[in-house]
Amino acid sequence: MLGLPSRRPIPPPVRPTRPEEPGCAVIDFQPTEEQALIQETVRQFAENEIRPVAREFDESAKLPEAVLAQAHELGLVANALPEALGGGGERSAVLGALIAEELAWGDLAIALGILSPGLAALPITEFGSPAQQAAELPRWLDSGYAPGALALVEPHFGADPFRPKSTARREGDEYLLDGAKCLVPWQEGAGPLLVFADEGGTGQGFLVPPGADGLTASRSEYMGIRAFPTADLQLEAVRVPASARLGAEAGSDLTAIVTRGRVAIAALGLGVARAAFEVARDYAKEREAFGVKIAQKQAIAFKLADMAIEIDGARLLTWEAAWRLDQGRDALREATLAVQQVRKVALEVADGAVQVFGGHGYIREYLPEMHLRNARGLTSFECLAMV
Amino acid sequence: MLGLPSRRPIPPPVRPTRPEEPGCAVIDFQPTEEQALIQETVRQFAENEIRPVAREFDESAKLPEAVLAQAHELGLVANALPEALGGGGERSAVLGALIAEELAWGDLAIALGILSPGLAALPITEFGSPAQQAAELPRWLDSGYAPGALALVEPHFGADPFRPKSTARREGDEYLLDGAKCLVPWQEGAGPLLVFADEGGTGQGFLVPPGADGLTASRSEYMGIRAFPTADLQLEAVRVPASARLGAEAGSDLTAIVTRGRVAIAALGLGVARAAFEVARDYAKEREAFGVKIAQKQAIAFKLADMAIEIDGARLLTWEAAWRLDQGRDALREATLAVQQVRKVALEVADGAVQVFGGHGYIREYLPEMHLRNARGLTSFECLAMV
Amino acid sequence: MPISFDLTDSTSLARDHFRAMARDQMRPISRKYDDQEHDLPTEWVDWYWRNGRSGTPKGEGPSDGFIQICVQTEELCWGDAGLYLRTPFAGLGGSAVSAAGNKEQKARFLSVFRGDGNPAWGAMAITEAQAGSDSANLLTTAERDGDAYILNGTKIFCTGGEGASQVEGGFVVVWATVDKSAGRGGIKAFVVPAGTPGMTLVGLENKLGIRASDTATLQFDDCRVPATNLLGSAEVKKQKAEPSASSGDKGFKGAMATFDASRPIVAAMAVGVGRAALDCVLEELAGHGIVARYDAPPTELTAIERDVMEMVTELQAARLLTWRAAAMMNAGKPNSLEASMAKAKAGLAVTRITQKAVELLGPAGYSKKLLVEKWMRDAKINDIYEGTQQINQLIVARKILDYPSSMLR
Amino acid sequence: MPISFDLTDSTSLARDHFRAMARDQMRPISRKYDDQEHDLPTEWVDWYWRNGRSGTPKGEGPSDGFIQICVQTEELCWGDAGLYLRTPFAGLGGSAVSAAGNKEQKARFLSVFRGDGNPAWGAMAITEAQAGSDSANLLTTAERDGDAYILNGTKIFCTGGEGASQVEGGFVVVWATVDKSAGRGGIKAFVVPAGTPGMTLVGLENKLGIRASDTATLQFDDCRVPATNLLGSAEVKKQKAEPSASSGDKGFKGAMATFDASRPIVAAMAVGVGRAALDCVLEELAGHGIVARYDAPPTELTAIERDVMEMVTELQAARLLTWRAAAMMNAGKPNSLEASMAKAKAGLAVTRITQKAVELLGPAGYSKKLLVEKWMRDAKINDIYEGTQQINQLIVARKILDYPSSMLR
Repeated sequence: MLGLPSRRPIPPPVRPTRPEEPGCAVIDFQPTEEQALIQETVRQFAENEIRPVAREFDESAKLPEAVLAQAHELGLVANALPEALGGGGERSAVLGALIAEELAWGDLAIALGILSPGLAALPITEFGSPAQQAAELPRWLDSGYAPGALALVEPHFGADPFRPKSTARREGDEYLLDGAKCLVPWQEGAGPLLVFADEGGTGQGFLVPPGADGLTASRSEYMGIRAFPTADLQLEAVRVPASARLGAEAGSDLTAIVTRGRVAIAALGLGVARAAFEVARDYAKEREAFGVKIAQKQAIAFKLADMAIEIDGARLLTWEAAWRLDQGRDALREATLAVQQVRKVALEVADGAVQVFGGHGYIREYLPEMHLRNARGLTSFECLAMV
Repeated sequence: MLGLPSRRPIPPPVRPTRPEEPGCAVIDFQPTEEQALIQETVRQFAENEIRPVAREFDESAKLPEAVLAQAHELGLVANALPEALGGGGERSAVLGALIAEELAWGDLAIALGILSPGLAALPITEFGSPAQQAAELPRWLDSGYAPGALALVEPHFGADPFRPKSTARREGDEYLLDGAKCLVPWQEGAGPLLVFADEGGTGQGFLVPPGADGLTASRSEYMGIRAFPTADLQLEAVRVPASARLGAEAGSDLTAIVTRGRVAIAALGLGVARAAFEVARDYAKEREAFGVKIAQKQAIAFKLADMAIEIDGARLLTWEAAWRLDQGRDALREATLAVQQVRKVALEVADGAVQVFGGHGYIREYLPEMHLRNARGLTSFECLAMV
Repeated sequence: MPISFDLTDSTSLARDHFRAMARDQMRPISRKYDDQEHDLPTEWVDWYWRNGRSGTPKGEGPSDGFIQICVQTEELCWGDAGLYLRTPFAGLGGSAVSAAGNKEQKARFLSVFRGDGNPAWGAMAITEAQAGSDSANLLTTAERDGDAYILNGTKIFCTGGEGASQVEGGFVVVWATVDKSAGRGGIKAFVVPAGTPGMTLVGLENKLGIRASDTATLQFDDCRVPATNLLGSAEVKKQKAEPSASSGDKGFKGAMATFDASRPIVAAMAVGVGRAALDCVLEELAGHGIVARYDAPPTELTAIERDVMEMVTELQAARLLTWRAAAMMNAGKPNSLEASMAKAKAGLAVTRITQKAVELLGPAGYSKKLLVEKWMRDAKINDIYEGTQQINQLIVARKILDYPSSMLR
Repeated sequence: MPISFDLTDSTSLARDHFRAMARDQMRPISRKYDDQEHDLPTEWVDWYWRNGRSGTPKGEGPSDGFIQICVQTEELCWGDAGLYLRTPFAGLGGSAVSAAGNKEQKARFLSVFRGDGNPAWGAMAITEAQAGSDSANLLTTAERDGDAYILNGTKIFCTGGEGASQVEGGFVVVWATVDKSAGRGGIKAFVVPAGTPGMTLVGLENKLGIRASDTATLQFDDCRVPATNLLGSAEVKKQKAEPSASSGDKGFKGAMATFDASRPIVAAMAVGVGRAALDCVLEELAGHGIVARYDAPPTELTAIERDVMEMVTELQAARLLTWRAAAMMNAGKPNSLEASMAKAKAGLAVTRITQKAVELLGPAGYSKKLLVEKWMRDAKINDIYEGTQQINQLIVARKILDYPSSMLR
């Protein structure tokens, strides 16, 4: 088990001491030693455990349970949950971004599977009432992997994460939920789904049991990210108690959740882009044409250079957004710009990797076609709050 | 004088016999023999007369009168004016596009000077009442060059050619014009300006004498297209007789004028792009670095290939829009797409030419920097109705 | 002829004909044969062989020639590019026979495609594992042995290779060297009929897209074909000649001439796939009241409108470049430059258009409920085969710079 | 140190200080010295020499080192990149002396810039007409003659070359070969003080932008400098070593190390120009109530909003890559890769940003009434000097591929 003795071995990230005062820290772009250790651990996990099975589970369109269980042992999600309940009590968006990139460098779909507990657990940690935290969080602190699910994305054209069309209507001690969702992570053993719906003009989250009356789910297939199972949901007059509202009376802040989701997608996208870049670079150094390695051709070499530059630029934007979250500052702007840039870069890099591979880029014996399919999915998978 | 005996020697373009029936002609992308002859004549004129003075007049920011006079002898504009008044009676947007590209290949600013008579003459030809045609058009059929001016572009942010903010208000037998215009061609000896203003929700043209009371003009300087003098206009309660309305009671169709303007700008832009491409190609074949011609470097060679492809693609889009105009079909969509594409391509090609030249691209001893300044102006110079 | 953009009467009718065929015969089974990779799409193959081969309506007036072929190809690939490539026809192998074969060879190999027998396929086998686009550097050998040649080597990425090698009546045009020391001059094309002993179907690729199409690896072990199956001259020219469509040599140059003819068609295929995706986006947007305004005030134009305008522009530029290359073939002019321009532009344009279409349609675009995600996967092949984007840029660059391949690689 | 994006207290204060300087001292004369090309901008030169060289406020806490230099540079180039380059300071020549000179040389050549005399300039002369970025292939020679070197050759594109060669106290660092047969190993740097006989100002370029800056052609005819003006070792290493910042050789490698230090600064210059244009656009848009909405519904986002978001993103990516390269210098880490990444990204990003800014502002943006058109012209130099876009791509490519220059040219 990766040389790590137990779960939650991860040391707490260093928090800046004066988070709201500019000028307190020297600009630096290096993870701390502790972060670098975790990053390296996750990278090795991605290389040794995720990569060997990534293609197989893309073809079979399911998650590798053994890998999820191993990942759970690393405590990647649990470390961010409250200490009082047995979690690590240390939530850092920067560290989350580092972890997400490494996992997605292994494989995007499996990374989503590994991090999916955070989809519900992290919003509950941030906004849940004490009762909700006590009731729901322990499942993710148990000895085994437990999935989590967030129903945020809606299937209609022009869907807007800030303004869900699904509705929540208060009726006495209950809420009635109506609407449709898609791309809802859907695995056996999931606890309540965290469903976002419009309640009088703002989006609020509701904890809905997967078996609730009026809730129907159907598996949906996508071009990429195939190993990560998701469902389309229909909600027709689904009743939940008023206490199921995330944050109970206080409610929750959808903008904060979307912001974190964008940082998470950005970080995951960096992993896809870096993986595609590396595979293209290595192939270009091996493959010969016209008597030289194709990497010696300017058209290929410059393309690789551009990939490297754009990936690094996008990573710094992502880290900046994550750092702002850790500082407690508003980060919607930075997160939005970062995720837009990463989506663009990841798609271009993956597409470029296919080009570098030429005919081999088009066949499923090699990785670039999978990177391309996965990279394109970063746009559809809006808002997965995983950091 | 170019071997052409007199003005208006240009044979009439071949008009399709069944303009409104699809299926009557075979798709072809070759000018007719007559068109090709004119095209070649204009190209030689551009090479021999325009190019040698282009840099000098860019620096001095005025038009070369001798060249304008020579161009007038070619009858490029007069050919499109009504036969009854002594014109050629043959207006063809395709031929206009061919001519505009060649002239702008010589130099964009001088091309605008040469074609500027068309700015007023062509709308009057198309929409002018018999009285307006008889009164105004002869000036452009005279033995000497006479400028023309169109006041269409407005200086405010987000200006919309279809919805002028300048206004025309009927008062008895007169119109009162108010507003501001910019990029109005401004040469000595211009006849009435054709000023577009909003009259009860539609844009209408008005023939305004340059010396009208309430009209003030100030010369404005731009980054490029410097040899072509333009003015900012202020109109404050400028009074013109009701008969000065273009098309008199019938009025005119601003959409048609803007559409033709977009085709003209597209064609001019192609000339700029082609000139920049050729100068970059030739330099790349001459200049050595690291022991080979820089054109032998894939990074340069592929850039040149992309330029050539994009220019040809944009030219076909432009010709399609022009051809639709000649067929009497609606062409706003095609003209808009063509001009947008040409603007993008011309800027990229000119910028690429600067890159190919490296340090030499940045100095005014070489042409690319002028192409770059001129290409950027294609966006500002909206709607010059010259085809 | 003057500049004109109207299809002829005949081509307009043909367009409608093939559009209906694409809509009614191909689209309904698109998803099925994307899922069932490697299965023969019998509905389409049988229908096309019985009904699709004839009956193209003829209109009044002149013919558009190669433009009509481009238009038909666009329509069928608007239907389904994978099924199009699996259509029982002579394919690139047929183009090679047409371009480089003699009269007897044309009759012998192509008549089956006009006959009443069972469906048949033709294919071309050039690419080898060690030489992607470096087609002068082939390892497959053809050794003269009496009145026959003996082929040895392995070909990959052979589009249509399963049908052409396995089903009676079909054939594979195999490029091999008769004299490695002669470089390009030693490369010749041989027609290997389906079922010839020594030709083995080694495998089929699992692909990103065009999954209904069979991309084969073919192995040749002492595969013996009559010398009369050699296309073009047997003579080996030692000088390193540049490939040219106008040359009389039908060996390597013949292959290149085949590309000059086939690249506009491949570009038309790309345009078809791109248009499928664009049509889907336009329809969806129209359903929500969104139509690109070409007279929109600059500050009000939406990002989606601009995306759509760019997609429309790129597609039309690709189409017009394709038609220009075809029109030059009609006029009998050399069109290597224009064909490669069209191919390079179309491959890139539709890659972008289809990728954008998936994005614009949100989760639905990414899902298998629509075909847009399939078109994105299908489209990408156009940036790769028949010369990658980069190879076509290289060809264009050489032409515009007037450089031989020795000066620019 | 942890990942952090906050400026130190000192750097924040410095930023405000230089921003005010840029706004108050540079902006008012921007247009004047763009129009009056080749005139010395005396207002700025004198003001800077008297007031600008000292008095940068110091804050509490740690120093940002090179990041502060990048921030200051960004602010001044936000003011005016041409005037910035005309500022009386030691410039690239000074960087070369700092990087490759010994203690005595530093004292001898750099003290004037801290003194109370008249304004002085330093410059670097590398480029020659026949060799743009091919800096290993110089023709300028330095011949040893007793305790002196005799320089012969012509240098072009020497930024700041007029002031450095003509005004007392200044100097030009000239790159010349002492042994052509030794390739890069034979290239050495020599400090030529202003007014040295044999150094002639042949001409000044008329440029697209940064017109306040003097780009000189300098000719060296038997120009004699003491051997003690050679920077670094006189020893000629024959092997073709790769340039590296970490190497002890201060000849050609020293020049390259200078670039590693100067490229982040040049990138910061670019960011300053780009931000000037972006600020202008944002201000104009805000005046019309247009502010980019980061939570806009996807179908309502306007094309302008997306343009602005892209500009903001590209500029910030360029800035962060620049700061990263600077932070690595602070940490004493080799940063050739990161410096070239920053330079390549910043040059391209601000070229696009400023070009887009002109477009978004319509005729006003294109006119000389605003400075945006000037910034577009100024910005383009960043894609060209200190290594073009292409040269920096080449350096990045070699690093990521781990190729020596012999394998990738």
